[in-house]
Amino acid sequence: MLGTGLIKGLAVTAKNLVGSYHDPARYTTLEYPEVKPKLPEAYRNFPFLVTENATDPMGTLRCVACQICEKECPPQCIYIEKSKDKKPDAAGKPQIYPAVFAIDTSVCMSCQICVEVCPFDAIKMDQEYEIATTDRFGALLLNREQLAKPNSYYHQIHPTEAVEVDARLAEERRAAEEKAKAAAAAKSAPKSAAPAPKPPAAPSAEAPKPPPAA
Amino acid sequence: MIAVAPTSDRFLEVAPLQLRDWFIGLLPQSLRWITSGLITVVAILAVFGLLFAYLTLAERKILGRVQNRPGPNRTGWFGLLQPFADGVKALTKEDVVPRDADQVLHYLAPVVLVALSLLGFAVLPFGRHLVPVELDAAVLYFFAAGAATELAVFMAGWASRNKYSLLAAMRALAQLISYELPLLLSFVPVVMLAGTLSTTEIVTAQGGWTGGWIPHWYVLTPWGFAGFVIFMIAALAESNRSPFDLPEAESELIAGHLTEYSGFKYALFFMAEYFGMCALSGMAVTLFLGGWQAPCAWLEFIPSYAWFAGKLLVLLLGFMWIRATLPRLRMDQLTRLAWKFLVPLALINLGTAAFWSLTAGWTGPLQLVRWAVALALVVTPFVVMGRRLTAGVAPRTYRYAAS
Amino acid sequence: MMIPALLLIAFVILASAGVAMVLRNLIHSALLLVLSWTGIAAFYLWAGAEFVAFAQILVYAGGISMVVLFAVLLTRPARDAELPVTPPTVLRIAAGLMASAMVGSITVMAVLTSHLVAPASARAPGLTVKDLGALLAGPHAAALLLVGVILTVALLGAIIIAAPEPAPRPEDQP
Amino acid sequence: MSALQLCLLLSSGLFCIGLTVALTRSNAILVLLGVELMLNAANLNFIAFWRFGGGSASAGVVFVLFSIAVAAAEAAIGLALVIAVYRHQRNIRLQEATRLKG
Repeated sequence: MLGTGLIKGLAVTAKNLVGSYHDPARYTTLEYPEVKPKLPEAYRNFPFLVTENATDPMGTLRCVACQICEKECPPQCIYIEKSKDKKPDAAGKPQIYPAVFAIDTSVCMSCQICVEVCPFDAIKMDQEYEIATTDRFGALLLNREQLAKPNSYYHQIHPTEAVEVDARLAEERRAAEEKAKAAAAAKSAPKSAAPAPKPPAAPSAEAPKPPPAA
Repeated sequence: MIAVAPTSDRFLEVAPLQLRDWFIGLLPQSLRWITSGLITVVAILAVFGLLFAYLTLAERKILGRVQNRPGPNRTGWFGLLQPFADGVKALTKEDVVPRDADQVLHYLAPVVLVALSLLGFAVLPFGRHLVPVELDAAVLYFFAAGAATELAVFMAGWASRNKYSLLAAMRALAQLISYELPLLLSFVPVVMLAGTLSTTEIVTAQGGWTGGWIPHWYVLTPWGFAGFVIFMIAALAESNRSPFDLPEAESELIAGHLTEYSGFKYALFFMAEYFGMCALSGMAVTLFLGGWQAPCAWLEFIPSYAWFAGKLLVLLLGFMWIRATLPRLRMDQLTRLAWKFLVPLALINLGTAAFWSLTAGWTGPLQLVRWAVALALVVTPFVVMGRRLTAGVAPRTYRYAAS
Repeated sequence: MMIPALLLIAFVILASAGVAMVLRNLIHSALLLVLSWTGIAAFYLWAGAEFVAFAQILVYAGGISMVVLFAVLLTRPARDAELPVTPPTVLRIAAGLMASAMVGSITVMAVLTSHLVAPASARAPGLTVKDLGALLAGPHAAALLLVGVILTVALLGAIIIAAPEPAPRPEDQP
Repeated sequence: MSALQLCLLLSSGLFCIGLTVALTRSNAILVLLGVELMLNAANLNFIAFWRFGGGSASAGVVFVLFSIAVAAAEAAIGLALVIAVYRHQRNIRLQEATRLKG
């Protein structure tokens, strides 16, 4: 009969109106500045640099300034200058490090290609979304100090992915050590310094897990 | 202002009048007559102005709650200061007038609209003793004043010299012509049964209770209920409210006749929309819901104007509920609904009311026959014509991409 | 009190009607005519014919004005062209003015020279809505029915006249 | 001058305006509006005589009501004709509406 559909519709809205007062499922809006939304784990927007140690961020950057990401970046928003000297990394080996590492977030298109090409798991995607600023040029160009964030933070925002990365890195390190040990045992020659971790299989394992939301 | 002799002299009933009389008594004789009228006007403006302010807030809150969000809640406690913030914003905004606009009409349209939409309040009986103007043909006056409002909408749309505004103006005219008819026809049975066009007498005719519990409101009769529903549908269309807000279709006509208005003139249009809604709801309360009469005998201790206000608010909330639910009609659907459905139903309803009036003397088991016949006269045309209206329109099915 | 009010109302009626008729903008003319019709309703109120006044507003300001405006909008030649008001020829203006001046002078002279018995009482003859209803349904019932028939026929006729012609069927073509 | 005479003068003035318009303008809508004005002038007379005529007959008011109803019918038919004319010759100048054939 004419009108039953109208009444059904009215019932739906009335249920929602009343339900919004007692049923959290019917009142899904968060009052943003006070209540922050819980982001899905797969959420990502801009890259950051992973450091091993929160107390000495500049000393323990995973980045070795190989400049692959700079070359791969489609909008070319990454700028890297290699250091002239070498510093010991987290494992204690001397490495080249980025003297300048800058990302222009106003140009970045959040494609995540830098993350996928990085052979050292040194650059990852962040979840920081409150990046509005009144300074159009300076504040959106992030430098090394602003980009560096500790591994613990990475664990916080992408837990499953970070565990995988850590496990893989530990595995690689162990394999490299074993290889070095074997080489040392085989040759027992003193020429076994700088076993740069270059197992060719490593980057292929980089493909990130499909987002859990799917 | 008041011609009714007080029949009920309880303190709360007469308090507003006594307050006014006390104040007028302080003035010199020559000023009393004009002050008495002015106080009425100021009281109506103040009450309905404030009601307008909080209706906008209530509407936004209700729409928000229906859509799983809280609505305005930042300005003041629970957003209670929001209307005033909006008012300040509207007042301080720049008033932009298009260069090619018809300057005079563009300026006049909102003013005329608000003035016309306020006229209707003059004859509404707000309480037992609270009738601003007693008129013999009050109902006719009310609808004559209401019929002219769409002229202002037309002026706004035409003066803006904007094609969307002009489309809105034409839509507004077509809509008014279409819905004036069911609106007028739907209350003719009330006039027939009450035998008067005066609003106070129509309310008086609905007084009394059966057994102290069931009020004699017209909405509780078969023809009265049908008339009430038709009246409310037509009132929705006349006050340009969703789902009949075609003149102001913000998604197709970029707000239609309001496109070229900004600042306080824009606020005036909104004020007029809410005033029109309040006036029509007040008329519906008067004609069908027993005006200021209490629903039960023992509830009469509550003053009459409180009952009127309560019924008015219920109807206004109904308006908002409908706005939150129903999508906008298409132009052809709008006019088809009016001409092919509401007008014939209203005409048949006239016959039903005539039958009801002729069989007023039936008692005992004949009373049941009377109810059955009247109900059949209301329900059968509704079902038959509803079927014709929706013939060929299958329930819409949706196909989603396979996930 | 009565006479000044009448003069004011007369001024509104005549001024708005007169200005409406010389304006080149058809929409302005129509809106001014609505004002004039409203002034006539005010005259009815002044004379004490409440019901007629409200009926006048309802029919003229609410109904006829809408139809007129609709017709104006539907018959506009182009979007930006001025509304279709072609200047009449001098001869026609002169002839028309002369004719109406003659009619006007005759009526005005008739009014001024006739011995109208104007009653001194300023009291309007009482006519409530109930009386009016009784009159319409009693002595004038036949006329009321006829008016109803006329309105229905007029409505149907208007629809038929204004309805677009159906597309010619191929078998109708020679 | 009595109020009745003023009313009659008002109505004759209105009638003259309507007549002038109906005779001089060539726009069909304006001509129709002129005719409406003349009808209204007649209505004014009915009310004036009802008010000041001294008699108790209420036929004046009833007549005006019928007249308003007929005016509404006239306006509807007239404007339908205007639209029909417009559809044929793409304008509404009355001088050009000389053919009966559609």
